[in-house]
Amino acid sequence: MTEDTITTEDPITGEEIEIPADVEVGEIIDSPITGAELEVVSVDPIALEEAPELEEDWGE
Amino acid sequence: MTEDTITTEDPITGEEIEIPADVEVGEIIDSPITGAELEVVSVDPIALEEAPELEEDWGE
Amino acid sequence: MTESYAASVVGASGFTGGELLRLLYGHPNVDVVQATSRSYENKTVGSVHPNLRGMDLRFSDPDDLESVDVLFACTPHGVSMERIDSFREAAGTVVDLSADFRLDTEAEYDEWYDGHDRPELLADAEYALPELNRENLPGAELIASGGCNATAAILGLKPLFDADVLSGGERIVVDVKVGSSEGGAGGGEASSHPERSGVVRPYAPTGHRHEAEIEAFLGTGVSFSAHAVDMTRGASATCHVYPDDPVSTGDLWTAYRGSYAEEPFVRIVSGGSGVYRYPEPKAVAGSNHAEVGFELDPRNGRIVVFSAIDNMMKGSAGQAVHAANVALGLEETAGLEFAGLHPVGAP
Amino acid sequence: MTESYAASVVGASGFTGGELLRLLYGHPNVDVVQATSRSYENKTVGSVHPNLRGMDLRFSDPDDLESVDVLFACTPHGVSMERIDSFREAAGTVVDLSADFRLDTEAEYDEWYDGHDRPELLADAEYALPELNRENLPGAELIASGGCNATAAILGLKPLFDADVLSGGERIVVDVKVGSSEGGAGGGEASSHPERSGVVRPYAPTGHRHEAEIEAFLGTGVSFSAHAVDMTRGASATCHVYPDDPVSTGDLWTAYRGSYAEEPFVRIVSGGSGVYRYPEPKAVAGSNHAEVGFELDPRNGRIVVFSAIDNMMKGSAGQAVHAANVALGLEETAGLEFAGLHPVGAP
Amino acid sequence: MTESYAASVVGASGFTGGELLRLLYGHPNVDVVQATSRSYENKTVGSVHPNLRGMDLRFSDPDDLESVDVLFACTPHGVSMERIDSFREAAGTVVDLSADFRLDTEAEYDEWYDGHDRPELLADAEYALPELNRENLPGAELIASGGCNATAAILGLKPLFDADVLSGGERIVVDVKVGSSEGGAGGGEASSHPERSGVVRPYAPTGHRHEAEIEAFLGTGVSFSAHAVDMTRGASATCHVYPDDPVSTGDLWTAYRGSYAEEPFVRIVSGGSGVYRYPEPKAVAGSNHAEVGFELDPRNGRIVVFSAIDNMMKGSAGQAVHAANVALGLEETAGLEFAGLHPVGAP
Amino acid sequence: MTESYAASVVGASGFTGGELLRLLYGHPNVDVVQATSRSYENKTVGSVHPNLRGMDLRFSDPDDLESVDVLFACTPHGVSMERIDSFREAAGTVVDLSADFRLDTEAEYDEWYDGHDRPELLADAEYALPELNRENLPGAELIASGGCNATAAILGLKPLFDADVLSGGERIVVDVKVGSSEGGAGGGEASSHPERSGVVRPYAPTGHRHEAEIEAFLGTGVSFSAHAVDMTRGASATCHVYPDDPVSTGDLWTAYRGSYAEEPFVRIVSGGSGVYRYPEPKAVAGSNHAEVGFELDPRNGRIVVFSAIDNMMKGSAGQAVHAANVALGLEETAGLEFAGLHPVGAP
Ligand SMILES: NC(=O)c1ccc[n+]([C@@H]2O[C@H](COP(=O)([O-])OP(=O)(O)OC[C@H]3O[C@@H](n4cnc5c(N)ncnc54)[C@H](OP(=O)(O)O)[C@@H]3O)[C@@H](O)[C@H]2O)c1
Ligand SMILES: NC(=O)c1ccc[n+]([C@@H]2O[C@H](COP(=O)([O-])OP(=O)(O)OC[C@H]3O[C@@H](n4cnc5c(N)ncnc54)[C@H](OP(=O)(O)O)[C@@H]3O)[C@@H](O)[C@H]2O)c1
Ligand SMILES: NC(=O)c1ccc[n+]([C@@H]2O[C@H](COP(=O)([O-])OP(=O)(O)OC[C@H]3O[C@@H](n4cnc5c(N)ncnc54)[C@H](OP(=O)(O)O)[C@@H]3O)[C@@H](O)[C@H]2O)c1
Ligand SMILES: NC(=O)c1ccc[n+]([C@@H]2O[C@H](COP(=O)([O-])OP(=O)(O)OC[C@H]3O[C@@H](n4cnc5c(N)ncnc54)[C@H](OP(=O)(O)O)[C@@H]3O)[C@@H](O)[C@H]2O)c1
Ligand SMILES: [Zn+2]
Ligand SMILES: [Zn+2]
Repeated sequence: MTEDTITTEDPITGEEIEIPADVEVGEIIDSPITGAELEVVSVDPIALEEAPELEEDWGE
Repeated sequence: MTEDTITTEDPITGEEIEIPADVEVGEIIDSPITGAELEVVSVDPIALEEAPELEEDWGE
Repeated sequence: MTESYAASVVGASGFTGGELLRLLYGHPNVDVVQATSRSYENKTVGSVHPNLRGMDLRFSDPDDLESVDVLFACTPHGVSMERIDSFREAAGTVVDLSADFRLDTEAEYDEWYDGHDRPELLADAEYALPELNRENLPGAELIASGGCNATAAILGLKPLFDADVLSGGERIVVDVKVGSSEGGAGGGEASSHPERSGVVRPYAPTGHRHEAEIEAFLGTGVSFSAHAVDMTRGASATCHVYPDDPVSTGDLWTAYRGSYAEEPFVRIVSGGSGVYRYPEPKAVAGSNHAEVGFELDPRNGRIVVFSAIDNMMKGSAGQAVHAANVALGLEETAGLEFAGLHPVGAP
Repeated sequence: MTESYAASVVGASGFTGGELLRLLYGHPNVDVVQATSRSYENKTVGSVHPNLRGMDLRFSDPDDLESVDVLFACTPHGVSMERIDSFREAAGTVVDLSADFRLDTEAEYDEWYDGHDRPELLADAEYALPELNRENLPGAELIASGGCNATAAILGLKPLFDADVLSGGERIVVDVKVGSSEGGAGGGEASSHPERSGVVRPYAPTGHRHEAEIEAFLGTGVSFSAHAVDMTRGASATCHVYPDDPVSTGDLWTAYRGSYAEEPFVRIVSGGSGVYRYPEPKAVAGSNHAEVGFELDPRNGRIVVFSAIDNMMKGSAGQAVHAANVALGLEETAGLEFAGLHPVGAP
Repeated sequence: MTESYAASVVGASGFTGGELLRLLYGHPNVDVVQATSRSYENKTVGSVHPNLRGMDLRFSDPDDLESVDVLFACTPHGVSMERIDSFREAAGTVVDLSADFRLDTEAEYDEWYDGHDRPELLADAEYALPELNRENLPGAELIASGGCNATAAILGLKPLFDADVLSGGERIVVDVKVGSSEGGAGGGEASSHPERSGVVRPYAPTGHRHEAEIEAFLGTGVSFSAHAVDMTRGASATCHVYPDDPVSTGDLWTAYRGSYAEEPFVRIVSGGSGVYRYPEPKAVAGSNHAEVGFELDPRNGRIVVFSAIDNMMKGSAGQAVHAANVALGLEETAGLEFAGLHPVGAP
Repeated sequence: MTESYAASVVGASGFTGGELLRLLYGHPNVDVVQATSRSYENKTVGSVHPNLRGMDLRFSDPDDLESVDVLFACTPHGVSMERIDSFREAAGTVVDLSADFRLDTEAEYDEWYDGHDRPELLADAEYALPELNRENLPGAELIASGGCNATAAILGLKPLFDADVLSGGERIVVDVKVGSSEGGAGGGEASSHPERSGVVRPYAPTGHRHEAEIEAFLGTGVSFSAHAVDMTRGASATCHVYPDDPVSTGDLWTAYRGSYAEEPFVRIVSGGSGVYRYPEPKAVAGSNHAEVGFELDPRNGRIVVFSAIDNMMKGSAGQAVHAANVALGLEETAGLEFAGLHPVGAP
């Protein structure tokens, strides 16, 4: 794949992950390890935080 | 219903139950309370015992 | 004061027999006094039909029939013709759910089935479907409840004959989709859950015996094919017909309203809005209603007719109770008021 | 002469609202005079609920409530607390199906929900489940119908507390399997047929709000996890409990018979023969019955408790009608006589 | 040494797009370099398609197409005609799964769809179905993958035209049963699990656009009606045809063997023994095979033709890969070897 | 040059046998030379397994075994111990899918089964699950493939023991949901489509034999209960565990990554976004993958562990091929590359 990626730390597992280089602050991506939604909190240097989980709402 | 029934004791709950009057020794009927299979062990007086449970065999 | 009729169900451990028990148990004018099964003799009916655990009744031997007012025979084809004398001795009104007394002549049984033991009785029997034969049911002593697929097809097509949109010479394709309860409680490998679930499986693609029944009551041959699909209850017939003369949607509404506006158990469902625009078996599951509807296809000169029933109800046990109600002079809808469910999955 | 009560259903285009319409339509002592929906105003109720095509009623605006005897609120959590004054103005008896009035204290709503607008009313409300609270229902003016999963769990476990097999300190695992109608008529991508069919899908695996309700009524915390499975109707709870002192199967029968022998809508199903040996949701589909049962596991010192209901019935609309019957002094089972179906597929 | 082609999938978050990703991911001669989605940009493909969690690829913007050898467009009807120039700029071979380039003339698009933006390209496009058009695919630059229902019907009927059993003037009824994935990943209320499960639901009962496609390739009009049934994958067509001259079962075997004996992806299933005697969608689920079969109905002068495919495979993504294999000169079956499953429920 | 091994499948007309045929047929290093069945001798394998209609092989008599490199026994419990000498004579590597050689000691067979005919061989057998026993498989001559439910439970719980979150004394509830193919191709009334579809049916609620297997390999007893649900393929285990010391979500990720990061067939699925947030059987249907995941429940001091497999694959035939690959020194994933399907209904 030709698209540029950068390497950063997964906030949950602490492992190295690759994410697209063109992400912007505030964007939500998913971790390739945990699948969790991560918010891009800064880009230079790149930093990610767990995004608040979207509730499934399956009634009661 | 016109069919004859007799009253006897349910071997599991100890409650009174009605069963057909024409049952024979060795016959298996089900308890109207627990649904369990009961074997007719004597008829005069009538007496019932829990029948050994038939295994469901759903493989593994 | 309410009249009350004593009833027996022969073959009560089977699917239609269990449905009859349920209906009669809730019927305001009927008391079930006997339910037969050879395999489950002396067991409670609830041990086989879990919805009837509250019913205080045990299966008994079909060879010892009690004397009742009405007897419903829910046995496989061939059994009723064999046992018919004992049935009629036991009850003044016999409703047979099998195919044994549906056709009019011995010749038809020779052609479509393996002959008939008691052909002389065929003339006595009345076809149960009230929408077709209501006037002959009061007082009838031997009633032959219709086949489920035939019932679906007949109800869908009848208005087109009533209104002379069709006259009998046209080619009619009847493409039917049915649930697994049509096969009864027996069921071999093809009916096992792993093999049967998720299917669209052609069965009896040609030469289906219900062609005989449809022909007998509509007066026209049909090209019938059935497919098993993934539901337990339900039969849905799509009929593709090509009238000689063009008709309009208005004509079709007039035809269907003409045949069914007064019928308590037939709903015309054709177009409209929302999710349920045409007849669907799941919209009538558990109920005695039939839904029928149509769509015009001017490009192809075709009318597509849809018809949906619950095979356990309008297609067998419900139809039988409906006919018995008419035969005995009861309220037609007695014991058949259940409206069906929404939502419901794959009933 | 039969008394007759006028009733409204608010949120009648939803799943529980539709079920209420069906039940009340067939109820001998109730006339439905209003069914509200904002989205379907002026459409027939049959356009949404195909089983109610025969019902001559159109949806109307929930802001214009008619004066009735009893009002059923079938709206999402939060709506009832907002609209409660107009509900109570319209009707002397209000039965709310949402979670808004189930818990006793504002603190619980703060912990488990996002707070409560009208905490002062919590003390007025009675929990609907007659098996738990029958004595407080006659004359009740505000009734909170239970949650479906909570109802299943409570009915399964209650006899163990009644009979002191459990005392409240034990660890209890409640593993629940539910159908898709639990989510209501809305439904996003996760509820679409391709994604939702065939699942065994954990949802709300921890922290489910029904833990609060179970704790409130059984006086014990539980470890609750729910799984979506491939049915539309039904909730089944398997509870794994470890009593401090050993019990026998006989003790368990005594406990369950003690709690439920006289209950019209609870069946004990535990062992026995045939295909249906333990509680199953499909055995009660469409009916107001709960099935409860148990099995002893001596090797592990465990009791496994099974409980099955139709979430649309015992788990919501049926429970609501049952409670209203008790509140209004009617026959408890009025309108709730339907026995369920056999066979039935995946209702 | 193996050649390797770079590929893009546009519309990769949808159902056919996901299937293409799966097929290309396992394809020995293809590398997927881009998968587009506007809604899921920058998310992993596994976040939408759980079976592809192992694939290291994120969705990207369809407005930034990379240069590749082959591009698959899996977008709704109308999008490809809009984006076609950017597709062809990005790739020497474009395979479009939508209806945009299937028909030959602008007139047909005016009649059946809402016109066409780029009618001049219609002449360039080749229909993908190799069984119909293999000889024109090598080197093709714009390939239009067939509609799923049309594919099923065409494959079933083609041998009858090849062998002159039919000549084009006959009336043909095509009664189709389809799974819920045909509707794509969007899906509104009618596709929600509670409403969609268990259905036999007529949709597009007349005037279905696939009639145009069938007519274009078989040279005959057909009377087409589709029914939604309870499966996710699968399309099954039952065709009822009445040849002018009588044929024998032997003639039919000769016809079908003549058309398909050498085809790697068509199996003739007609009669035989066991549970699976006619074509069934579940027997081909997940595979690129089509099953076709027939039964003779001498009484009615009818041939019943059955045809079953997986709409995600032979009906779309599999057909597209098959055509691309032929276009690029690869092994026809490359990437399409999966045999399907047994047992399998309602795939 | 690729090595090629000759293989036999004994019990090839059954469900796991058919799955093995499919896998070996597509395996790059294996040639199937024999498939036995007593009931279908001399019939083509495609007559039973419709997905294998393309395979040129007929069933033969299990009493005439050919000499091969590897033999897979897919027979019911008890048969392998009887036939084991002929199996080992026929093949240097025997993989048995039954329970006959899973446990270590005669005492365990006496306790959980009805004893063992050839207890002296138990010490020779290696448990197949590579995630548990990879190091002992190379060169193994008798391999016992794991039970499907046991495999699901073991894979879910193992990381907690590896990482000392659990030490063996804790109470563990294992609540399992399984599809109908677990019962094999036989199937009586309880497995018929009308009775089996739509169920949440407790079976073997206590005393399930897989408790023995789990205990043997995890070193801890578990409280196991299984429920039949409406799918054909799939087993899903939800384990409720209460560690003595508190753990964090991060600890759990470390534990699971530690055990499985390098495993080709285990995916950790825990939270995340979209529709598929936890392990689901339908996400792995047809594939050899296991999904495992977890959720922390601080309120109850509980970890909920989810594990999902296809019982026909990771739970039997896939595991068997995986183990054979390791035993024979082949690529571990050879023949097991299929990724699974999306969307897929109720496979
Ligand atoms: N299923 C449908 O949708 C449907 C629709 C329309 C009409 N029908 C017709 O209704 C009839 C019953 O169908 P079903 O589906 O209910 O079948 P089923 O489930 O197989 O039940 C058949 C019943 O007949 C009893 N039986 C069988 N042989 C008998 C004999 N020789 N003497 C006395 N009892 C016998 C069986 O019980 P024991 O063996 O224990 O005595 C069982 O209770 C059939 O004629 C069928 O064609 C069925
Ligand atoms: N489904 C179950 O199994 C179940 C079980 C127990 C309890 N419950 C509870 O019962 C209630 C209803 O559940 P459901 O499944 O029937 O939900 P549903 O299918 O989503 O129906 C909700 C109904 O409320 C109406 N509504 C929504 N917002 C409203 C508002 N602000 N004002 C007035 N009407 C509004 C909707 O119609 P319009 O938008 O057209 O007005 C619709 O008719 C919920 O509180 C649920 O938690 C459900
Ligand atoms: N489903 C079948 O069985 C089947 C069979 C044969 C042919 N087809 C045809 O195949 C095509 C795709 O069907 P499907 O079932 O896969 O549909 P789908 O699941 O709805 O997927 C459509 C895809 O197109 C993307 N998309 C939508 N509008 C777009 C636009 N304006 N520009 C770029 N991308 C756009 C969507 O993603 P974003 O919105 O995130 O970009 C999505 O990925 C349709 O033309 C359909 O008729 C489908
Ligand atoms: N199904 C699962 O999910 C699963 C999972 C893990 C392990 N297993 C185990 O795998 C084994 C096979 O299970 P299955 O589900 O495939 O069963 P199945 O579908 O019932 O197949 C059993 C096969 O064994 C043959 N067979 C039976 N008795 C035999 C005998 N005495 N000698 C030779 N062949 C005999 C049968 O064919 P003929 O009668 O025609 O010879 C049939 O081919 C069982 O031990 C089961 O516990 C199954
Ligand atoms: Zn389904
Ligand atoms: Zn099903």
